[in-house]
Amino acid sequence: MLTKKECVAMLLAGGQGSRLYALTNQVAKPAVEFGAKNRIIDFPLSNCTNSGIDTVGVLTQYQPLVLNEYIGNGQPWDLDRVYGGVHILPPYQGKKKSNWYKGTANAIYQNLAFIERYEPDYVLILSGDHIYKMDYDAMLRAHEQKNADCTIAVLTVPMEDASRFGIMSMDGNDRITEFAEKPKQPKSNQASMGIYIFSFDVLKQYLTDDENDPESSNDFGKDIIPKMLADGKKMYGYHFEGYWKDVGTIKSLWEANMDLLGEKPKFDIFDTKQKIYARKVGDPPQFVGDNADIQNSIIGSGAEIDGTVINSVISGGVKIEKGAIVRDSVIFSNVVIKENAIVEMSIIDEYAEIGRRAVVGARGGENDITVIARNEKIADKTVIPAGEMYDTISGGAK
Amino acid sequence: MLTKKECVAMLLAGGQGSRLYALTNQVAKPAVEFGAKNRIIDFPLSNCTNSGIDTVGVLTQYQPLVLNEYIGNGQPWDLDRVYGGVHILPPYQGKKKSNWYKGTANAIYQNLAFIERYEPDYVLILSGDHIYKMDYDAMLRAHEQKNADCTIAVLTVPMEDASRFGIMSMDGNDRITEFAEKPKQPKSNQASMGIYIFSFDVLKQYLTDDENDPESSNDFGKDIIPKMLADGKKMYGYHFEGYWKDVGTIKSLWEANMDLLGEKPKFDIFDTKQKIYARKVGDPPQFVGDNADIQNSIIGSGAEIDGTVINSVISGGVKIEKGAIVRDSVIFSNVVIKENAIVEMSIIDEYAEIGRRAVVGARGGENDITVIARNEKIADKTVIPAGEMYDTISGGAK
Amino acid sequence: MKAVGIILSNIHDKDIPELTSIRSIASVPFGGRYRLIDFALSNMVNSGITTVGIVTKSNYQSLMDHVGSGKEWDLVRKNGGLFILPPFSDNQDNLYQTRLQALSGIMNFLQRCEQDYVVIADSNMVCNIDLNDVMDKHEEQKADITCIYKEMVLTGDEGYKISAVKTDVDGRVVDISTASPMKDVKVKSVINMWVFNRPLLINLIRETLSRTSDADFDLDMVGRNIDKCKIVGYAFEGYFAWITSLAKYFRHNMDLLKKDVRDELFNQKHKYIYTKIKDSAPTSYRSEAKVKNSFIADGCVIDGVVENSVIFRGVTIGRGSVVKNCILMQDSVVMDNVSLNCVIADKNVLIKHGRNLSGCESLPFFINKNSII
Amino acid sequence: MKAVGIILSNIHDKDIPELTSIRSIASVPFGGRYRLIDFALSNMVNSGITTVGIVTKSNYQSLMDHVGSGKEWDLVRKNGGLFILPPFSDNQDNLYQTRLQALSGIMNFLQRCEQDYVVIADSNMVCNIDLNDVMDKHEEQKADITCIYKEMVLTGDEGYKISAVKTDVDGRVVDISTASPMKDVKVKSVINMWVFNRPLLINLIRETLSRTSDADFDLDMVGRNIDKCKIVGYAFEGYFAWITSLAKYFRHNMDLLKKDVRDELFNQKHKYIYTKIKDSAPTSYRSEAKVKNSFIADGCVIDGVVENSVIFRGVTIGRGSVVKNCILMQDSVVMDNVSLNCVIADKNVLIKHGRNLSGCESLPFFINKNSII
Repeated sequence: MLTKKECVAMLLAGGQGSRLYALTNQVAKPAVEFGAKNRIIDFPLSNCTNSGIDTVGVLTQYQPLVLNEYIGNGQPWDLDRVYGGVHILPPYQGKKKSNWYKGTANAIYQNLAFIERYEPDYVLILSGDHIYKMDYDAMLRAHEQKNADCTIAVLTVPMEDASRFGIMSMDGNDRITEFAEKPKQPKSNQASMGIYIFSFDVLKQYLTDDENDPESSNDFGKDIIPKMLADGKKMYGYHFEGYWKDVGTIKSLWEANMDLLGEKPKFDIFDTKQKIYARKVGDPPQFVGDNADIQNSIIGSGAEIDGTVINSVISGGVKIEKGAIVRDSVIFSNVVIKENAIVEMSIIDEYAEIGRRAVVGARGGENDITVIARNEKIADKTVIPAGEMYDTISGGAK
Repeated sequence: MLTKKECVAMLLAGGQGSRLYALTNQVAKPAVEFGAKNRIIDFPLSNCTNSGIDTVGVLTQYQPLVLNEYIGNGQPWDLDRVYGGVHILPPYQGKKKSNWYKGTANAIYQNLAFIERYEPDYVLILSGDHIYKMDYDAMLRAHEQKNADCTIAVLTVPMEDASRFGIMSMDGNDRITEFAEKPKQPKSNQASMGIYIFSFDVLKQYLTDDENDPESSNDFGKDIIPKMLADGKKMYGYHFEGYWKDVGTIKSLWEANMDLLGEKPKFDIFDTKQKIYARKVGDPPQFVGDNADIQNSIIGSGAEIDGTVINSVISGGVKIEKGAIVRDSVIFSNVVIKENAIVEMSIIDEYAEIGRRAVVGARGGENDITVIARNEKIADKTVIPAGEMYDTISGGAK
Repeated sequence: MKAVGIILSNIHDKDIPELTSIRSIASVPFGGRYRLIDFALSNMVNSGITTVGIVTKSNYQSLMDHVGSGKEWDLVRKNGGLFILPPFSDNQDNLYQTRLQALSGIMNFLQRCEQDYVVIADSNMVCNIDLNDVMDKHEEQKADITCIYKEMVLTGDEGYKISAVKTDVDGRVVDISTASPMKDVKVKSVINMWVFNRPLLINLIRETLSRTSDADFDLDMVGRNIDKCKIVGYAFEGYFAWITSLAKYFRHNMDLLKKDVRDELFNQKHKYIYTKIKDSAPTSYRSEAKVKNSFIADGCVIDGVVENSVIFRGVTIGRGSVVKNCILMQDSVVMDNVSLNCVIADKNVLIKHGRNLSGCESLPFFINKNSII
Repeated sequence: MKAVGIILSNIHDKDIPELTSIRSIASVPFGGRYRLIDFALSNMVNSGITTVGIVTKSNYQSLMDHVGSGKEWDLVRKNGGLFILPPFSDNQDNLYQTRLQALSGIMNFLQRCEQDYVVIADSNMVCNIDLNDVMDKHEEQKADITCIYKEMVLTGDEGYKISAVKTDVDGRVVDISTASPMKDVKVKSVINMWVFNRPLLINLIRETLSRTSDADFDLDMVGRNIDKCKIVGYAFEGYFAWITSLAKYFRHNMDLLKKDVRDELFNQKHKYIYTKIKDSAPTSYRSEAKVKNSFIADGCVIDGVVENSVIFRGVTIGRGSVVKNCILMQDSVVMDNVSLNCVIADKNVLIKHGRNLSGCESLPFFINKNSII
């Protein structure tokens, strides 16, 4: 088992995720809840496990306490390996200098020693804010088969969204011929998913060169990929088909949760072949009371529901009291919604409490999602208007 | 098991340990090897385990890679608990500010959220650079019995050394009446071992006040302890009898290793009641060859000895070839000492190689210990004079 | 670290043949996601016991699958942890029949432990007990043996003999006797949870068995030593369910629909009941779901009516179906337009379109594991 | 994840009664700190096998103590991991006698696995084999079965029947036969390590046992299907020791004093042999120690002469004592002025002052566990 690892995954979990506003004032983005029983980071971690990759470095520097505690020894993802497994990689002080991570490429550069320990042939670079199920092993086999220097996962996006992505042009053999980060005039609708496989020797060389370049912003999309392309390295696209969503905004996070609902959900988390693991302990089954009315919703363990729940995603340990109505909303764990309260088109963060007859949000456009931050208490009969980011504790507003 | 923890231990492992020179150029002090099969941090960690404390925060910020890897999931110390266990606590960026640890007290302050998670009654503060076996539980019971705010472990030191320690005066009931950090004119020979138990509510208050005090150096010995004493808090000494050694210098590290040798060693690591655990995998037994002559030495697993070893401490995986002589020395793991080389009064760091007929160090005073840094290759027939710190790789010299 | 736990996994296998023909009583599913042994095991680890031996005899493959390495109970440990104690090889034809014989088979284990106390528990019961409190009282009173009892009014249909103790004003046990249960009699019933000083237990087992090989634990080992040892009683006041027949299995699952029972068993901080993690998806309520007063585990897909039922993980209930007063175990599938009342379906049962099955509370309709109906 | 490993822990218990009266052959101590099963188990995990079933029958408490949760082999896993497979309860009086019966007892386990291949190994052998290479060749050749064999010259004293294969130019097995060993005959000996396609194995076991209940694995199951299945041979070229008698146990422990044997078994990067961690202190050589050509585990205290010996963990050798050509197992104590030659001391033996014990290589002097001499 102290064997060399064919592939090491490096998960960039460092960003503050400021477009998630109140939800990331106290936790890092990958630690935000998703889909009634997961946190966002469960998706890349479970994908690794399901793809046979058992060595993962998680690069963190922003508000890592909840994330560190959640990842812990990696056991829920079967990543508590004697050799390999999941490692949290914070910034550190060296003999000569001490640096916070400057950019995505610099974060990997600072942890080259970690990677080298496992003598990998390949390094897989992942982000901590995407919801999808993917077999990285198939991508790895494609990389290997084409003897590529770098393989980038590619998704076809609507042309009108293309300018928000890194956009590629490829030849008939999927070799990348052009790459533009967030182009104003996109030449194609083939978007980078921010998932890269590099042959390790090539990556090491480029990261080292990049580090020595004072002009560089030390970013994969802006610096490393364009430089490699300019140098004529063998870079290929790997076409991904299936559900993929960047949940970097309130709207997209809400949408992705809604995508779990319905008879034929856009994203099927009930598929038992590619399980998404989560750290869970001690929750009993959910209890549904005499006054409950639940439709088209998913609910996590330990919840106690005695109110009306429609088109919503309810995490474990949530209490929804008699007469309360929750509609088109996402309720994170351990939230209490008291009698006759109404919650619509909202995301309620962990441990918040909505008082009796309070009204949070309103039916309306998906650009007007209401957010209640972690630990907030909404007093009885309070009205929180649609689109508000309610966050008195860490003091942020929209 | 998701139970509240009576006591959480916080281990200060952050220091660079600059007085260990070449030995800590690439690793943090607690990761330095000791006693043929341990690293320094094994001692406080094993003491915790043997004292029934299963929740330990390790505060690191300097060169933590080797230390992080070594601690890993905590399994060797039975600290891979589902709830609790050992956690590495690096500095991190918060929403408003991002800080490296400023001092020992600030390091704990920044991790109050970690401690609070376990709702402890008491917090045990430990250092990562002391060699000793101690039953913290007995100290905890004393703290509890006296209903103390703070209990400090106390050692009787020779009067002439007293000015190097925090020195206490105590009344007949062991209540501390005076405390002076490294006094020029020590009033007693009762020295603080840098091991504190605090009642958590008191500690929290003092750390918060200390953080708000711009004049403070945020240090336990210099700020927190004197402040508490001035406020008339109930502070008691807890007398420790037994072996204890601060291994913060080359000389003391060498001495502590020598203390393991002899028919009746000053420090008995053979005592199986208080085992000191270590992370070890895959090493076979040691092999002693036809030409070996080993006397008064201890040797770790996987070593291959075909030379002469006298009064020395030899770690696992070390190779000592035919005709080589090692005397009064400490050899860290995976060192190779080639045929007919001579090593005397030296500490050879991990993975170094001593060439054929090379001569390292000389018999002489214990102030002239020779040190060869990690990974160094000493060419055949080279002479490294007594007292030299040989470190070409990270470029340090004495 | 002061006590070692011993759980007897097979003692009551004969009580519910429907459920135990394919598994030990310890691994009988209960309450939507648990197995009976989860209660004894969680009670022990919640009180800081980190060495637990499970005495097995037969049919223990499903038990081993469930407890695995002990990870879910934090019992993967260098020192101590979880031990499955299989029967001895030289005794294959003559497996233990009595509680005492079972314990004598693990004498080596009991001797090698270094803990002061042994906590013994059966695995046919459901409760959330603070064993720390029991041990604290045991220590305070300097007892040799603590007998945990539950004051209960017998119903006369217990269906087995009950040992009852009498205690004096100091709580010391002065009598222990066994009798067939009589209706409406109030007794301090021994609930087969004990704390022993370890060396004493070892001696008592040896001594008792040396006289009679099929000696009774309660009467012969404890009862005959009432004068010689300090035996104190500990009254357990909380919810206690003894799973001793299919009807009781049904009734006590239904107890979980009461908030006070659920809160006591599952919602006490620091005293959770742990079980094997299955990584199921959340439960999905479809547009035709109408669920009332039910206890529902993860990973279910519900598109019908469910009332007063306990639904295990991964159950599917089709559109137009009506499930009332049922216990449906893991991965059972109820297709469309089915009507079920007072049914217990073991794991992985398939109930086809339009079936109408109905039992009653005292005799629930039982469907074997893997059946297709 | 493509293969599941099966280790048979009891098949050879009768071969070395001295060592196996109190343990299975799998848990016989070997080489200073190992147990025999460490080799089969480490070979499997080193080749990426993460689901291993150990088939047990009797006397497996010491084996379970040794492998524990499987942590030392990184086999504590959510998916897969280590499984102890005890005999079935309905079969207590009639435990398996043959390899095929043993495998038929774990049919459920074999069926529930999802891996493509099954790697089967005995536990009475010492080698460090790259099973990945075996599996790669199995795949490349699209084999149904791979038979790992070792070309060896028989000594005539093997003391048991040996199955030998013949292979054609393509490496395909064309014949398998069993015969009593004859001196100086060179054969391709079956070493009881096999790779099977899993569904095929399940069918073959069923089919073979349905005809003859005590059918032979090599001759009946494999031999009779040589034409129907593609069975290829894999020649293992490395060091291979079969521990089949006390004399061989002695001889193969002594093999470890050879550098090439040690290097092959223990010093191959990424192919370590794992064993239970005991947290011993380092070994201490006192002032009168004179040690030559010996293999010495941790935690020993040596103040005498030791030559050509294998010394297990925690052994003490007193001043003035001379230990030559010996195997001293864990925690044995040799007091002062003792002389030992060709002695095998089982665990925890105490040899008192001044004793002089001597065996010879073909008949080592054996001392039972816990003896005081």
